[in-house]
Amino acid sequence: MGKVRITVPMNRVEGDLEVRVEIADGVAVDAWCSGTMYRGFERILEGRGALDGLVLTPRICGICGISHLRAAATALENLAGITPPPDATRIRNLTVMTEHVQSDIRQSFLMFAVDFLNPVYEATPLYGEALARFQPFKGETVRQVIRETKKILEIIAILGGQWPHSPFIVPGGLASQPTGESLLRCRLILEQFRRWYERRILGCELERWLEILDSDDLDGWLEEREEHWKSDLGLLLRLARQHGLDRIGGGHDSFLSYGGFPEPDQEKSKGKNGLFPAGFLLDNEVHALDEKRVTEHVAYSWYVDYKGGKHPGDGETQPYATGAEGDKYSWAKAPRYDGRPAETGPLASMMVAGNPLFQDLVRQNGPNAMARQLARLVRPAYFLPAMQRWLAGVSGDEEFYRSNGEIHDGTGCGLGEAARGGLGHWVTIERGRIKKYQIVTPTAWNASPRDSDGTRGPMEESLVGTPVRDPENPVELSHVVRSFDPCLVCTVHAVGRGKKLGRLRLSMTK
Amino acid sequence: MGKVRITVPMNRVEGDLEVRVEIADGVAVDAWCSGTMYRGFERILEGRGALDGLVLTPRICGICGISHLRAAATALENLAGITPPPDATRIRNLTVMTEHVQSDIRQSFLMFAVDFLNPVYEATPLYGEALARFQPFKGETVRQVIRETKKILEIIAILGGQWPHSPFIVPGGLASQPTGESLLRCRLILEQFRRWYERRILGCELERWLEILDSDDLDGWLEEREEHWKSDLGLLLRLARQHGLDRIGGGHDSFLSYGGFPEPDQEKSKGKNGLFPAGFLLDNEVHALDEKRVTEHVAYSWYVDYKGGKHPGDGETQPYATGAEGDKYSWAKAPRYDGRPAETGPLASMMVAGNPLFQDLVRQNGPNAMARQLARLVRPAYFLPAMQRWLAGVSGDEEFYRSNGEIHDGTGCGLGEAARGGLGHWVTIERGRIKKYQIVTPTAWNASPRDSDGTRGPMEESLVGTPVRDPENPVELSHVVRSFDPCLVCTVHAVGRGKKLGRLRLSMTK
Amino acid sequence: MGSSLYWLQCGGCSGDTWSLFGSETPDVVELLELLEIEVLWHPSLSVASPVEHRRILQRIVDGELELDLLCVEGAIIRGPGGTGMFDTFHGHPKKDLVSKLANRAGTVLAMGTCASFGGVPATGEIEATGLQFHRKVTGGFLGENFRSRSGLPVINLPGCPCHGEVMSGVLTALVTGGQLVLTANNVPEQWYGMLVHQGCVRNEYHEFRVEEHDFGEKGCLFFHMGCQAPMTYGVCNKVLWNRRNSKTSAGVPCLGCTRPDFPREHPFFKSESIAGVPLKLPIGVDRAHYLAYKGLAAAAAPQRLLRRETRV
Amino acid sequence: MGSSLYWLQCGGCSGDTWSLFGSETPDVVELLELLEIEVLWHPSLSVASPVEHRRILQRIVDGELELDLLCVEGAIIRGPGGTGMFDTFHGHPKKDLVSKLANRAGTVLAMGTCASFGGVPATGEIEATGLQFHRKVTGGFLGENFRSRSGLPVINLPGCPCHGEVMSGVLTALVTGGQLVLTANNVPEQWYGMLVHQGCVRNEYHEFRVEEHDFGEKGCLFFHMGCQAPMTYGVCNKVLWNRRNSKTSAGVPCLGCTRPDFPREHPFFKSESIAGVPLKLPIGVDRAHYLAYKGLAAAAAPQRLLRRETRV
Repeated sequence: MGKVRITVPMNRVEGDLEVRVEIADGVAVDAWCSGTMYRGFERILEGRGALDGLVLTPRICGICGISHLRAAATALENLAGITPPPDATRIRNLTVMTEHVQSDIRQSFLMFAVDFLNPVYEATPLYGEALARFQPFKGETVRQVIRETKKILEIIAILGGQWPHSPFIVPGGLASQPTGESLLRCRLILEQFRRWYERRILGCELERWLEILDSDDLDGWLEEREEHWKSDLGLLLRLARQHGLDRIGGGHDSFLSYGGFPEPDQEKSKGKNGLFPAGFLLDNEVHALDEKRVTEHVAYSWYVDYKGGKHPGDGETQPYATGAEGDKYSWAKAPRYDGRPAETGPLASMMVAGNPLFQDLVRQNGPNAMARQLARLVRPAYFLPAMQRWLAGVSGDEEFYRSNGEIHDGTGCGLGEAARGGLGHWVTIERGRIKKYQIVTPTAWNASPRDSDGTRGPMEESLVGTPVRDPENPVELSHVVRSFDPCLVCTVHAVGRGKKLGRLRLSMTK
Repeated sequence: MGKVRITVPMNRVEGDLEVRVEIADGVAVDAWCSGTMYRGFERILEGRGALDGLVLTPRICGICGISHLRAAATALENLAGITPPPDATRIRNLTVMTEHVQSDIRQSFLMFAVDFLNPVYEATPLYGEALARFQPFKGETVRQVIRETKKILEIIAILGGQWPHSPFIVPGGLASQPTGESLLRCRLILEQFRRWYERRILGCELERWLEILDSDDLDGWLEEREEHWKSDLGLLLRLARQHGLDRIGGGHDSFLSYGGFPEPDQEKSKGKNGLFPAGFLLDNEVHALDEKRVTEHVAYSWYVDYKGGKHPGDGETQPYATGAEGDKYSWAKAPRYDGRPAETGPLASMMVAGNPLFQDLVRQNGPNAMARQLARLVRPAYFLPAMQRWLAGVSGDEEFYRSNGEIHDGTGCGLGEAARGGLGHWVTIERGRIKKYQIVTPTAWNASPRDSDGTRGPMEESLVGTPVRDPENPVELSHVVRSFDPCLVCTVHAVGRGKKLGRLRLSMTK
Repeated sequence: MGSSLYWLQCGGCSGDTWSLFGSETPDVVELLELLEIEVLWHPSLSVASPVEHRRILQRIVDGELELDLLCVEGAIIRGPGGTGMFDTFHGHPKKDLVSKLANRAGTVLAMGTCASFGGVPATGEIEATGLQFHRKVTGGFLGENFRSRSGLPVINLPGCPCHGEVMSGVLTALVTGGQLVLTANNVPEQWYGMLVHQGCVRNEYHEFRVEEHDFGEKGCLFFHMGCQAPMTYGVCNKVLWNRRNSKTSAGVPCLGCTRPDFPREHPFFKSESIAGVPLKLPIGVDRAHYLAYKGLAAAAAPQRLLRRETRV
Repeated sequence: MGSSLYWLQCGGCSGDTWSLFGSETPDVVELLELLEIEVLWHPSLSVASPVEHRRILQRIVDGELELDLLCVEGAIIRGPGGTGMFDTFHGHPKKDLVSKLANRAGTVLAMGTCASFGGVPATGEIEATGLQFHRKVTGGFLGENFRSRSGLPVINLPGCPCHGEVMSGVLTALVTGGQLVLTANNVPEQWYGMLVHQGCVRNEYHEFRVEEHDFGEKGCLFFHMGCQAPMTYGVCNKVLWNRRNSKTSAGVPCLGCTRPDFPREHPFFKSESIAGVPLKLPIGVDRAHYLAYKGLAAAAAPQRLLRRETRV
């Protein structure tokens, strides 16, 4: 059997992504992830007011705008040396996590689970149940997910005005002081969501879930009660195992997490890293994060070449426009940490945090599509108690904003976890205006093209070795890609100003 | 076995009602309905501004305030000779019916159905199903009813500002002009409610329900499909039959309906009476309604006696305060039509309108608790198409209000159907102020005490002859009383001003 | 944990109950679940038999069953002649039951204006009053010095009816140990710290004094139509009713229904005014300054407002 | 009956999709059911395989499958050099797909400011533009004379993102045969006929010129903080976001995101002003009158506002 190159079906991902895979003898032997849209976002920011990143960068992504908002505010705080008041930190953590939770749940059931309805599975045992729950617009889970994720977002509206896209997080804290009755309402909404998540998604209380410390525990939990077995998580696990998702979708085994949920009282928690700490995990060893080790490569990206990688603060972004792009195939750059590709996202967070269940799952099978998706779907179980704790901890008596006057000139960096993984903003202010703004998104990490060394990005690597029964309907590849929850609306690099751009010839498959 | 007198358990009725029944040999042989609260509402209105009834009379009842509001506006229009513009009539009909629909559904499942959970039924076949659906705060139907009735009330909020208690209906039309986009939103909400009502309550489309023309059809419908059988209506019917509700709760066989849903274009529909026409049904003959034939008696009410009955426009209301009240036992007066008691409410409306199904049901068994409750629960099936028609018919181009300047002196009467039956307001304006205001509520008709001739009120009469297995737990009587959906917050008569009131001694059972 | 709640309806219309049923995220059932409130009794909703109900009452009165939250809806009817027999429960004045329960309750909540200040019934002759206020005057039925077990006076949640989200918010605060800041009227300032006028969609009409003279017009309802929004505390235009709208947004003047003097004597739908200027001005403004400024504001009114070219 | 809908995402953030998911009573799924809309394609939600998807597209383009509603989210990217290759679909410029679909569509809807006027992407160098407007200028990608099958120009529903209830309302109007009144910007006046300022809970601060100078304060955001609410059409303060709130209510200045010139050049969070008076005044006011009146208004400000004694 010869080689075929196919494009993996890519509906239901946020943004514009095309994935090509080469298949030989029923197995994927190579893969290329292409960001197919270039929006030039960072360039738009240049020359604008110092605070304008708060308004503009969230417009990169409608589903994780608050992560951008917080990164933009943090970058300016980093530049200006400001620490927000503890209550502001609590509210920020809360709202960012709220956004994550809605994204995690929506991705799981509006996007990921839908692949289990692929016609190839029609004759398998769980198909009917999957259809009843996960059919777009109709399934019972889908309907509930739409209803309940909408409700939890009310927390953000109450505290920040609206969702999506309100710049209520500002350098120094929050744009306004939440009232006591707003906070009470948020507590109710959060508790209500928690109960729904426990009842419908997990099938058990969070406390029970958090007792699961390895894959045996997971098996035991699944068998323990009908509620576990029948929950949406239970069904998803059974489907994933039935279709072998725990055996596909490996990767480079290097994980990056930016953390970014600082404990509010930084004095007391000095040295500690908050929930889901930042770090880089390589060969089972966690390395402290140093943003200076982040670089971006453009060897396979449609930008004017430079050697090796450059730190985002020094990065250049000139769309390659000579008409002879050679091997270039993506509008995404290739970010690397210490020169290595790194997977980021919920599984990476769990690994860096030393979560015993996910460390065990990866120890046994390596990273895989099931573990990746499981990490996403159960992340709320780890978030929700912290969200409740922070919300309850807001005293309301203290300030939510520390004025810092005008933002002075300088350079700052804001790192934190977005729903899909580590997000970094690098900003330079000069004479009160943005001189330079660089953004490296989580999907830029995961769906990265090859780097200067020709090393594949994590998603590319994870596709290699996947058995593909039917190249016309490569559902296995789709599972793998979706397990990364790719969001390519984030490939937003900047165009060199005043550059005359020639015509690009793109050699896309089909 | 001797006679016992018991008080019928009366939770879950709106307002303050006590019903005493005399039981001999396991059968109720006499009954007394007492309104136990006197609020003196009408007296409050005297001397106030001409329009103040719009604000104050809806405060008589939190669940049917818009019926009062419309009656108050209609009375002033009647006085001033104003006809509201057609679009205003459409909106008024729509909002009044919206309120009825929420009340009908809430009463059915938050109040009426709960009696099927009485411990006496615990061993009967349908108990488990009834519990799963109708248990207060917990049952699936209860939860859905709370959710969906809240949603349909959004129609009133959109058009009138809020529910309960916004005086948006004014003499001459509406307080403001609904916008086109508000009307569109109402259409969606209405259609959404209709679908829920069809799916959950009926188990079939309205059209199918409306094909039911006699009791055979009803039996056929029930057996036709599992959806019918299993719907909330289906279950309620099965429970009602199982427990013999179709054989208890008769009455005087005289029915009163005030109609009150005029077709908007009064020129074209002249002579016609709109949906659910007004009329008085006695001995199978419908008599045209003449408000002059309405009288109120006080022989058994705690008011100073007068002879026979008086028209509300001439009525007096002086609480009887000598301490020697004899047989008096209620704060409700005894309204009579042509000197006769009359049942009012959904069943009465159906009977006066000549609805073949309900005429057949009453022909076979006489009025009964099941027919009465069925009429209430299916009334939305007759309302919803008209509501949709009227809403779609609002042109939006025409006026919603015709100014009539100040209300001049005179007397007016506003009659119309409230959720529980015919509601009448009689108002006299003198020098721009309210001189007199009399209100006869539906529950005053149904829960009326005896009149000057000693004739029982409809609910009292309906209790006589009811078998009572256990006087300690007379659930049969409770079914009968609830089938009238009594709401005694309406017993609101006026106190003579300046009268020194002595102490009342009340001879209540127990 | 978990709190017990007894809901008593006195001289009212049950509108507060139904308003609470309109609350959302959580709805009323979810609210009670989330707060782990056990409803010992609600007249419209409880399934307990009268025998059970009387046993519950007796146990509360005897101190055997702890009552955390007593919610009273409707005014306390004391007539005729102080007997309370205009409103009875099993032949006894309901007001006596109010006393007994209030003396046992952890916290007493007046749900709505009737229970708070007397409301509409207090303007009649049935000797109705609020729990601890009679209209503007402290005292009411329980007396100025009443304190519930928690040491609090009756917490007044006025409104005719009270906004459902306010009731659910205050219940949440009480159950979760939140601190209430009470005003002079014993109203929690957190929910009554803004004017109904704040957030009115007709605010530009108000600012530039573009007036409505009759129903169905567009314009500010304050100058002629008797709108009380600038003199009335309430969240109606911030926390929308039924999550959709508010009276003023629908062209209905604010009735001032959270005020202790509701219903006012002056006819509704008319402003008391002299020479076209309302006698009652927005809370806190100085009359002379206000008049001068409103004159200039009217002169500065943009054409789009004068021509009512707006969807408000 | 029933209408077909194709949702195309171009240079945008999918925020309009997620905003639509926030609509309520009905929610988005119920909306589609009630309106009997068949979603031929939505990039985030459809289950059709790429093969099917391409067949659907081909059938639309060939006129075999009737397309009633084309919803476009995001700006049309024409760069580099007019090729459109900055945004491709299966190797071809997505803009070509826009043309093809628009020419077949019964009605074309621009969901959000990017699709309407170009929005944020149009301020960059990727040659982005709106469907039929380039910022304030008519034309855009499809050209001034474009009309869809229904004879209508592109219906612009600006907002960054567009309010979910606006999208669902306009879809309802179109499907049920309602009449849209379009402004000069081809925006339906019914949903954009009021200012964001109308209904702002900070309206009294605005009226009496009680100003906010920095985040976290209470006061009007117009004078110093760059709030665009009095110059921006939108229902944000009437139809609350997520049925809860609005930016200005949460102390976040209106960004003017429904305006064709969004994002404006001047830095956000700052008002362009001379001597403390904003250069841009509320729509339609006369500068001289306005300044005179605002001076007096500030002098008439009640103490409760000056002291910020309010929960707004």
